[in-house]
Amino acid sequence: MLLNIVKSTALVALASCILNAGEFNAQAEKDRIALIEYTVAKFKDAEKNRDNFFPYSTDDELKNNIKKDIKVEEFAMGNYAFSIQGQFSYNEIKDMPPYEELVEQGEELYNDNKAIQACFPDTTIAGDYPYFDQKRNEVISLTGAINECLVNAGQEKWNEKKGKMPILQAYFAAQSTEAEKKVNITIPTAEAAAAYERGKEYYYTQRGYLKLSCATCHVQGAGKRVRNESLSQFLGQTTHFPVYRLKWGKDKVANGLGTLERRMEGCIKDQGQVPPKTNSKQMKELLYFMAYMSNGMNVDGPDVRK
Amino acid sequence: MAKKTRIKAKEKKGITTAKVMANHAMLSYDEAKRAKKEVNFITSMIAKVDGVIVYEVSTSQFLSKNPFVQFKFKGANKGKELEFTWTDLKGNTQTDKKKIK
Amino acid sequence: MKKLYSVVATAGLALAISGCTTNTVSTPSFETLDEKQLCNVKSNGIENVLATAAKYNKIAKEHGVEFKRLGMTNTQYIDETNKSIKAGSDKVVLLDKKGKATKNSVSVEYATQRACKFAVSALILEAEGKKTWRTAVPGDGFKY
Amino acid sequence: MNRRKFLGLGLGAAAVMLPSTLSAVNFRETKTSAFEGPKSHTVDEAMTELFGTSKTTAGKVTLKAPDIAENGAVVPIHVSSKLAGKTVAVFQDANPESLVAVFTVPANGIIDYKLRIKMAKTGTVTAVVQDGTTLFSDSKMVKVTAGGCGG
Repeated sequence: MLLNIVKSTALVALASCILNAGEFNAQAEKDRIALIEYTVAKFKDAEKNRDNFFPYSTDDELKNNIKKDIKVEEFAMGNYAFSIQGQFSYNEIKDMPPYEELVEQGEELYNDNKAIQACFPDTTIAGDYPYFDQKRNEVISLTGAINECLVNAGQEKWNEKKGKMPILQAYFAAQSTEAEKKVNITIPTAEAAAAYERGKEYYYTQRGYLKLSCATCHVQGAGKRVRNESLSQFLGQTTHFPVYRLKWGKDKVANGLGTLERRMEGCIKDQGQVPPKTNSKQMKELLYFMAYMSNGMNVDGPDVRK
Repeated sequence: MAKKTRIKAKEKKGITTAKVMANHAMLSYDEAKRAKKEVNFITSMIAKVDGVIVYEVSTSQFLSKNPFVQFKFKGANKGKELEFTWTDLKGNTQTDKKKIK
Repeated sequence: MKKLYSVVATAGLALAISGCTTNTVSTPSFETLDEKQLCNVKSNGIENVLATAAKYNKIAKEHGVEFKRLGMTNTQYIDETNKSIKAGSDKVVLLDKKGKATKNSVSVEYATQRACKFAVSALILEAEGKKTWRTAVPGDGFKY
Repeated sequence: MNRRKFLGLGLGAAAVMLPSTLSAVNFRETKTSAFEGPKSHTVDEAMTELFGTSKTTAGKVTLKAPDIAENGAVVPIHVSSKLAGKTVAVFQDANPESLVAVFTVPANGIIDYKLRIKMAKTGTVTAVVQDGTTLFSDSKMVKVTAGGCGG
């Protein structure tokens, strides 16, 4: 029975393989384009598309707070892309964002650490992570790579969520943004494609006691409200990390900055589930899939969020 | 404590726009009580060009932490130095300078 | 060479698509678990239900699908309930995200039932998810 | 009430220490009661302490603030006006004391001020420009909520 299933799926898979002539990212490209099409269609005209996409939103919200005709590139702004109210605050805060001094601190960290310099001679690499390491057959995240570099040089690992880690990453992100780098995730092998698929399954699978998937809120739910919170859309969700959250910065400014992993952990907890470990295979594959969905968009980190 | 005040000042068509972010915890009475720290916040900010006051404000405990202010004034040229001073409740003051671009 | 690649790709994709990992081979049985029956404290007794909770939560944890509610993992739920029973208390004090006791508490019976429900439904949800996740993917099962 | 008294005293002591040469008009010294103390709680009271009246005329001042604050700890405010007023003040009613800042407009100054303020809860922000003996004002309600799913 099981063998039959494997056989038939293999056949289906084979068929798609022939169609795509051995391009390992073929399925991922299809997914990415479908996500863009969906997101653009959804936000084309919220008022008009109400029945389809926003059945529970109020008239006032649709008319006055959800922008129309949003460009693909703008979706990197998270919910500020469509939220007119949010955009005002965002622009004001971006005028002189609280993370600027942290980027400078990140530059100092970089300049003071020979090991990091040797591991990352190019500082404009924020858009290239996570990548699939063909030799090791696994996804390598920027956070993981930095810690591995430190350990190899006989130094202590850094906290994967806050502190030095996002501060150094903020420097990389700022350098990448300045160099006008784009998100550039590749899927070089079949194993990489499988890792991508596992990440995708994680994103779309309902989990936790609330039975929510990541997609419930950020694909189907994007643009809707949870109480007073606008849900951000999946497209462009990873382009701007590390991120400075006003919520995190409440006690200490340096603490306001967090890695993508820190944000993910919070979000998965909100689903009512124990989140996977920051540097686990599951987390890295999830990030790998998510980053691929933002492929081709500008790296625009660090950024500021609620 | 002695972290620098971040200043950006740009002149365009005779009007200088200055954006300033001071480095201060701005602990209000309530916040200080909660954090079991001493209350302290910036009580006044002054900006000068060539010794002439171009910005002056008396402030309260309700400015955000690391307060940001932006102001505009006439009559300064590019290359002049903007001098920004804050004073807090405990009497600490800090002055930073930046050339107008 | 290219052919070889595509064979590897096929295998990889097939694995991914059918989700045919060791995990899934053992999961189908969980889908048919009867949560209501298993977690019924009145008919099974608190001790048994708590044992059921521990048994399935262990698997849920291994599968990375353990539930967590308001800062408290299901493991903590089970541990705290056990502690309360040992101490002869009829209340389970809820913990905050740092593992410290909060002002809130629930009855041992309620905590037991919830821990069990959480453990069992985590596994049911996981099994169902294997079949349903594609319905949420734009360009795949999700139509709009 | 005890706390208030204590605060008032503390402020008085601190105010003496301030180097007064820095500022031409330090409102914290000259109008302490508008900032803190028994008459600083409501906008009307504080305004009266500061300007001698709480009668304002709407208009000629523009106050920009978000409808919903991203975070109560960082609420961006923008006050602008073409009036030739010499004093500008910002109030809000979401905190224990209502006066936030008093600007003295210098000779070369332009009334175009941005600042970021803290608001403990949802409230109304009011900006006032004193032009001669008239107070012009603009107000805006800002909702403050917690949380964030902004990605």
